[in-house]
Amino acid sequence: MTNLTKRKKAERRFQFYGIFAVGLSLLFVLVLILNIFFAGIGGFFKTSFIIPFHFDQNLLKIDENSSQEQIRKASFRKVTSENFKTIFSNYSKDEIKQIKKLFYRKIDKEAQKQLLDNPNYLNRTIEIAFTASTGIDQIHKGNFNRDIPENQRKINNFQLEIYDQFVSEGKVKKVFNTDYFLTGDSRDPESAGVASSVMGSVFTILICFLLSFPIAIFASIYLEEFAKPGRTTDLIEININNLAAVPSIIFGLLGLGILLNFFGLPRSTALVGGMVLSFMTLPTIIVACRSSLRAVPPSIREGALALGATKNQVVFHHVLPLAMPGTLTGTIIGLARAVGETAPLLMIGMVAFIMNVPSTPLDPAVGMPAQIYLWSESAERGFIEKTSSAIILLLIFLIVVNFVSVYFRKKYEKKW
Amino acid sequence: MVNIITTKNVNVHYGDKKAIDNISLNFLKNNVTALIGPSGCGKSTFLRCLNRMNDVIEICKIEGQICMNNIDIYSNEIEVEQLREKIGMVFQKPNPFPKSIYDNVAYGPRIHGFTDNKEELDEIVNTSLNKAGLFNEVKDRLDDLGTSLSGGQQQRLCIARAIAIKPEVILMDEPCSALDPIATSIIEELITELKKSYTIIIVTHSMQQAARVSDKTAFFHLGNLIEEGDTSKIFTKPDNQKTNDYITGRFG
Amino acid sequence: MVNIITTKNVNVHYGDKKAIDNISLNFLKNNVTALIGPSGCGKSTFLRCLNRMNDVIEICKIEGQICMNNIDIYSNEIEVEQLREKIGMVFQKPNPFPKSIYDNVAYGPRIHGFTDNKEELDEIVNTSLNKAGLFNEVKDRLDDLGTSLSGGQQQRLCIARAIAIKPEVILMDEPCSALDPIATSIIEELITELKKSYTIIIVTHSMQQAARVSDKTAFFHLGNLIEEGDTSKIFTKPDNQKTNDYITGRFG
Amino acid sequence: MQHTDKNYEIQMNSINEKLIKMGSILEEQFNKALKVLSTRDENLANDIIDTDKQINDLNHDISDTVFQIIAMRQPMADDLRFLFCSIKIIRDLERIGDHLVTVAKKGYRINSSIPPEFIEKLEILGNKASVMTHDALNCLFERKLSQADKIAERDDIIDTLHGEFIKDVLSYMKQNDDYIPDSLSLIQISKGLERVGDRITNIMEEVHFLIEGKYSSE
Amino acid sequence: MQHTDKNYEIQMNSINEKLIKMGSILEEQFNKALKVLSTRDENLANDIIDTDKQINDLNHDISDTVFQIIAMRQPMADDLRFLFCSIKIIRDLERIGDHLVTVAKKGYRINSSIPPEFIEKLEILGNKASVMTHDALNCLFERKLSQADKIAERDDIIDTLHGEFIKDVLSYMKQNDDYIPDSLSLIQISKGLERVGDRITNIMEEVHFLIEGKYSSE
Amino acid sequence: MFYPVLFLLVLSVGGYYLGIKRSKELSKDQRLASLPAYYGYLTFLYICIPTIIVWFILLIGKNFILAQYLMAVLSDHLQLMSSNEIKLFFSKAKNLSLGMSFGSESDIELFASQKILEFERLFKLFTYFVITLISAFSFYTARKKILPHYKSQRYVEKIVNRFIQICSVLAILITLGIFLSLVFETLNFFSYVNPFDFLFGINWSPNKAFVIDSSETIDKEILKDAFGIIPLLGGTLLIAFLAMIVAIPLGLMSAIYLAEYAPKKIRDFSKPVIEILAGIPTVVYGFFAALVVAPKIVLLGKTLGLDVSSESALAAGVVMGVMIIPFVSSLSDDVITAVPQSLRDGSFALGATKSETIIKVILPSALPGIIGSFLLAISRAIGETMIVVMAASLQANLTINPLEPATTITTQIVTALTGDTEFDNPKTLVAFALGLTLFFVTLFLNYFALKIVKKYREIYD
Ligand SMILES: Nc1ncnc2c1ncn2[C@@H]1O[C@H](COP(=O)(O)OP(=O)(O)OP(=O)(O)O)[C@@H](O)[C@H]1O
Ligand SMILES: Nc1ncnc2c1ncn2[C@@H]1O[C@H](COP(=O)(O)OP(=O)(O)OP(=O)(O)O)[C@@H](O)[C@H]1O
Ligand SMILES: [Mg+2]
Ligand SMILES: [Mg+2]
Ligand SMILES: O=P([O-])([O-])[O-]
Repeated sequence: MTNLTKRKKAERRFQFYGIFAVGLSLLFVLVLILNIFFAGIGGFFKTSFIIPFHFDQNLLKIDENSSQEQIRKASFRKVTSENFKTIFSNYSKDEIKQIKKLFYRKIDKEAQKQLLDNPNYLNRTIEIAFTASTGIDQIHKGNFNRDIPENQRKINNFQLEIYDQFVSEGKVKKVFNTDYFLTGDSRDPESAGVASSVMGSVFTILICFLLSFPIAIFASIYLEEFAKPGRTTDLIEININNLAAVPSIIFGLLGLGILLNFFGLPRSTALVGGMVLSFMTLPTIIVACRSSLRAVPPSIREGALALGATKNQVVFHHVLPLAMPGTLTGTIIGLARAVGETAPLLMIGMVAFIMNVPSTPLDPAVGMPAQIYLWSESAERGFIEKTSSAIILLLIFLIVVNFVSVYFRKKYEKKW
Repeated sequence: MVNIITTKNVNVHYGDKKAIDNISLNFLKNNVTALIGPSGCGKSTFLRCLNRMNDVIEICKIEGQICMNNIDIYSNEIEVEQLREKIGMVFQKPNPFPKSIYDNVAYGPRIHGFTDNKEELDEIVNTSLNKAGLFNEVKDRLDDLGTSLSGGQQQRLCIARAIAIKPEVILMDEPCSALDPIATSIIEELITELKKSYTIIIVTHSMQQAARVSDKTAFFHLGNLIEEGDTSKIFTKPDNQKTNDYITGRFG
Repeated sequence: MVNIITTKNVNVHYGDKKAIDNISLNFLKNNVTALIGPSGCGKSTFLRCLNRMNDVIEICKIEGQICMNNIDIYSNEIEVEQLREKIGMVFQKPNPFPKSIYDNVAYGPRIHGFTDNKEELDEIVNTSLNKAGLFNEVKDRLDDLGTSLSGGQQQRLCIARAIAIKPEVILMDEPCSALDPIATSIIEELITELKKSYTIIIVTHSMQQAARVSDKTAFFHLGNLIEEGDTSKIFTKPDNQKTNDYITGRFG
Repeated sequence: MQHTDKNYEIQMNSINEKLIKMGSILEEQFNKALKVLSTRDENLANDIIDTDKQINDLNHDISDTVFQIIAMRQPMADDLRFLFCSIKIIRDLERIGDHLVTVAKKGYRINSSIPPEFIEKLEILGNKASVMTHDALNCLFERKLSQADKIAERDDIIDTLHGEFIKDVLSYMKQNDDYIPDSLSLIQISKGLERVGDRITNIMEEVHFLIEGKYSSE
Repeated sequence: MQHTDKNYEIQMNSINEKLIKMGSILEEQFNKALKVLSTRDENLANDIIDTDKQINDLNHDISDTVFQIIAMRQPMADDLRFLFCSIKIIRDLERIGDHLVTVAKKGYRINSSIPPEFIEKLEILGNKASVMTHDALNCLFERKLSQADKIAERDDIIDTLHGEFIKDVLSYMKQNDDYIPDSLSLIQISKGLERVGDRITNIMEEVHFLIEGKYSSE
Repeated sequence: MFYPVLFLLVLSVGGYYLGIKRSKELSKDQRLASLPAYYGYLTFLYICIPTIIVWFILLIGKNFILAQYLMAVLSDHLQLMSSNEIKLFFSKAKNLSLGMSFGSESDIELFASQKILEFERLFKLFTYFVITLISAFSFYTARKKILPHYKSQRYVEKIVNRFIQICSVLAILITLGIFLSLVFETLNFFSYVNPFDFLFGINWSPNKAFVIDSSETIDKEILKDAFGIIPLLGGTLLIAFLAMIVAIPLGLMSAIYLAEYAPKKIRDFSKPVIEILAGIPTVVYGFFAALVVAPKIVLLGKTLGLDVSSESALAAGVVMGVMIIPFVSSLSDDVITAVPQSLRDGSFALGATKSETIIKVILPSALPGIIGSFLLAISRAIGETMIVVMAASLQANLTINPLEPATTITTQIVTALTGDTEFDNPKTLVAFALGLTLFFVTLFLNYFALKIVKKYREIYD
């Protein structure tokens, strides 16, 4: 009896280890996600100062009849300075300079955009929200401790005073940063957006899917259904297994060595990125497809063969459709991994500073993860938040994809 | 009585392993012939030679002559798909396609291009289901999945599927071994019904089943054909001592 | 004659589905009792209640009283491990552990701490294998994997494994359904041999098998116990019309 | 309930039908045999002898079918009891037929000067045996035991009648030396009819087994 | 070869053994019955009557066992033929026992003044029947057909002997009115022994079936 | 690119329907050797395949033709240039034609870009023309083949089979590509550095090669001591080892718990959630390791009085370990659930407790598979790049102290190739040698892992 008591105790101990392990793993997920979420959620918002802005016709050297083109060519530098001078008329020139630093460096561009959108602002004074500089942004979001000594921070005490004044006047606003989703990269955290990298990722994945999916399916069909055991088949087998094992960075080297240097394909493009990623994804899809094909019981094949179906008919009428759900699940997972892959893209130059949103796969592009990498390497405090926000976007996408694939697997899970 | 399938000196090897040793055995038209014998004696192998299902197995080598209606089925003129249109097969485990009941039955006629006409196809499906004794049970749910049927119904669906391409011969490899006694007895009765229009060759582990359903029985042992003849004779007064010993449960 | 296991008003539900309906059935010591009935009638369910193998299934709810040697096996005092030490089980598909033959048999005695002594363990293993009629076939290769044996030998290994912990009762759920006739007849003979020392309860699909090996037979139908009694009586002159109909092949 | 397997059902039914046929032929034979006793019609006697072949054939036929069914269909429970019963009963029925042949063979040759009361007594005996046979087969087909025990009682009556008849004939023989062969025939006829009673008792035992699964004696 | 299932083998063997036992008891009974004819020993006759019960019991016993085996073991081929044969043969053997009882019952009461040649002739007949029985059972156990056809011939001899014997007794009866009951007994004894011959013929038919799988007549 | 594809598709699909139509007409009189659809497929393939081949040739040849064309048009101007200059000129013209202007182009370059645009237009027209021509011809040929006795099915299937086969051979080509892309540059590298020095050197300071620019001759003596892979290997293994210390116990126990103990609800929730860990891009982990974990570890080390580097191997290792948990747990879970239920039943029926069953029956049965999963996880850790690039040090340091900085092979590959150095510098070329080493190491590990897993699967088959 004591024996049994001891055994029962061991049982409980063992079970506890299990719960502990699962709990810890779940905790990791939670910590990771929460951490990034809290670090990044601010990135979707920006801080703005609301100030009256006068669009002086003369200073801008345009009139009501000027075309958009002319507005675009106009210099807003002067009018901005004038405005600052009027608003902060009781500050010295030097102080105004410092105040100006509270704003985003390209305040004149923002003013220009306002006018482009609303030509009737011309010659009027309008209360306009201008993006605050990243330093103020961080302070306003509470990410930055203003108690540290003045010489260790970019914002000096005078600037803080002005900021506090704005706050007390209710002229500081936290707004949703739609531009974040619409613009490309920028040297300034204030205006950096994910649009170009998202498009880059979309193109990359599209290319990757179009290349890897059909090829993987056909290769799987060949190996599972047609290949006669022999040296070639073994060779193919070994190669596919090896491909699955090759570290992603090696694929990058392949892209660099063969696609760029040998075939002379354009650097930094989604086309090359997609191709490299498709090499990586190929074995994943092949493995998924093959195991789905294998899971189709031979009895189905025999049943069709016995009815006089040819081998091709058996495969395309019965086996492949039955293997499709599993294959798709594998494909989704493979593509999701490809979306998050960075290292190979580093090798083929898809970590570049790209401001323009690419419109074709042949345009220079970065992917989301590469963008994250770039921003994270950036010393600017504001970029940390941008990085985290981009990560949130990427994670949301991946989690959604993950659950879709889980749902898929559940729905089509077949018991024969 | 006409022989519909004749085999002469058939040898089958799996790689180096001989599975069938010089068997000559003929099958009478509109008869049920049962192949019995201990496990691994080559019943399935022999059966699968008859519609060339063994072609799929790489290492399987077949020698000898197998003729259907006096035409060598392994000759070059015969397309294997064409042959299997003439010789249907039903397997041990019911294996309906995971499609609708209708599509299961219609699949054969479709791939063989029996008809383009929806009504004609309906007709074929209905008669086939009817012949397989399944029509009344499923007529209201032809769109349900074939796999949603019970085991016995699935097996009858497989029979209907085989019938739909109007074969002359139906091969059955232990068609009841996955079924319970009730489903088994329904299938057995169906078999005796079907033999009016088809020639049936059935492999079975159960001597009782062979006794119940077949007209002729062939007893295999270690790849050899030990004895064949009228079922009633084989089970009451076999000529060969080995047959007798097997049938009466003297194995060791 | 003593009842070793008694059951009273046993009801089993899987979720909302009733699988066993108020069955009371007793099992005599040193007897072979066969449970027969059509597929899905609850034979396995009932059998697995006897050693609480159904505990694992979450949705399975058991009511009623099941006693072994007059002690309620579902009472709190009984540890399920202890119960299963007394009631061994052999399954439909032979399931040797992928360990050596020796370790397969020694597994039970080891976990229950029967002995620390290598010689005593050897002794237990050898006698168990012997009782299972396997010793002579494997004595020279006790270190081979249990899975390397043939199907019939594997099943006997599983019986030896069950015997090794000296149970009083051995439950068998269709122990021969995965075996060919020859292996089956060896196991059947073993069963009649084993009943000298053990009480055996066997579920079988084959009425013939029940007839051959058992002393008592219980006929289940749709979760109900229709009839139980001496096997020779059940198969020649059952009292209940349903039993008669099932046995004689009147199912419909 | 019918067997799920229709062919099985058909086979089982065919045995039943053949048994019924055997019964009805025997009834005919009884009628004819008793007629022979009174009419001494040689043709009729020959007819009986010819017809007996049918009974023998049916005997073989049923025996074969039972053998086939047991070999091919593994009958159990009531089916098996019925087959087992049949295989035993047909021997009895066939013997009853034989006895009737004896009656016919001996009957038509009996000298007409033999006292008619002997013939009458034989006819009474014969009628009793005939009715018993009929009732026994009814028992079999209807699987009702109610009448079975009465039939055993009736066999006692037949035995007594037979005993008395023998005594009568013996005393007649002693007085009529010339009629010894005829008397012997009378004795053999009576003996035959008495044996029919015994056979029926046998049959009833089998019917008891068929219905109850065990012999009444056990 | 033996059955893989030892219990089955044991059951099958037990039938064989019981048949052998029946045969050896019958042989004894033959000896005793013929002794009764010459010695008119009433005790011996009673002994025969008592022993006959054993035969009846064996009959039932074998019948039961066969029934159980068929129900439980689905015998086939030669096993089934043997069982089928047994079930039919035991009826015949039991009847042979009955006939021997008749011989004994009638035998010890025969008046000693009956001419001894009658007794001698009966003894010859009896011996022939006894040897036939013995040979027939040997045929069964050894499953050899060689002697079977000869046995049928031997039955003819017995029939002829019986026919002659009846004629002799008839003519004796006519001359000796007082001995009519004894003569009748003689006739019945002879008849009984003749019927033994018929039974043996039956048995041989069954043995033929056992060995050949069909009846010789077919 | 898009429109020609669509055009071809329309033509082919049209061919398909025409083929079917034709065969249906024929089938009114007699039974065809194949189903009408196959005559459709036949026509489709007849149109598709030659057209695609020709089109592909055109695409490949396009640049060559363009070059010839420009040469011809601008022969006077180009004659004066060196081949390198011509290359530069062309690429500039090309960029101009794509609308990329750097504001410093000459007239002749503008002229060339005009010519390029002109050529592109012409070439496009030509492409359409060729596609149409070939399609029409192919359709004509295919239609002639549509005869009752012609077994189109066989022919179609043959083509399909061949196509499928080609797809599978691609895997070989990719491997070959990897090998070639690595091996040539590696050989190039070995012309600077002795392979022996590379493989067994214990010093890693590639910057020693930095002083060399292409004009100087290379001093092999300096390089001898600059490219020793041992410290990188050491760092890689150290970090992988740390990762495994985290991942193996957590992953394995999670797998056991989820597969054997967890109620269905918890399992259904936990499994995909833990698998998220594997789905998270490595760059995220890198970010996390560098910005969250590393400072925390430094802080922790400070409070404990330890001197922890801000780029310690520990941070990268632990985070990598977390990332790898699902690799271990998922694979182990798979092999554990692949152990047939019958084995569990067998053990329970003998009175074993659950943990006894797991430890003594299930794990031993699944052991090879589990070890396989470990090996796969290790190879994954060794090949992992982004985490170490972002969180680990660049400084080669042969140590087993996890608190010290360490660098890895992958980090060095990235560093070598993201600089601006030319391809004839050993500092850059070493990336390929490192890549080749990594390739072989992971290959070796995976080969064993797969072999073990495969063998284990055979037990139950
Ligand atoms: N695909 C195969 N490869 C190699 N050997 C095979 C193959 N199929 C069957 N065999 C061998 O051929 C022999 C005959 O096998 P077959 O399946 O025909 O036997 P069977 O009589 O049908 O047995 P069972 O009753 O178990 O189905 C066996 O020894 C078997 O091991
Ligand atoms: N785990 C389970 N969950 C839900 N229902 C179950 C489960 N196991 C069995 N059942 C149901 O309980 C009933 C009895 O099943 P059980 O397995 O006991 O039948 P059985 O007599 O052993 O049948 P078979 O002869 O096919 O093995 C069936 O209707 C079955 O569907
Ligand atoms: Mg088989
Ligand atoms: Mg069950
Ligand atoms: O049939 P028996 O003549 O022996 O009564």
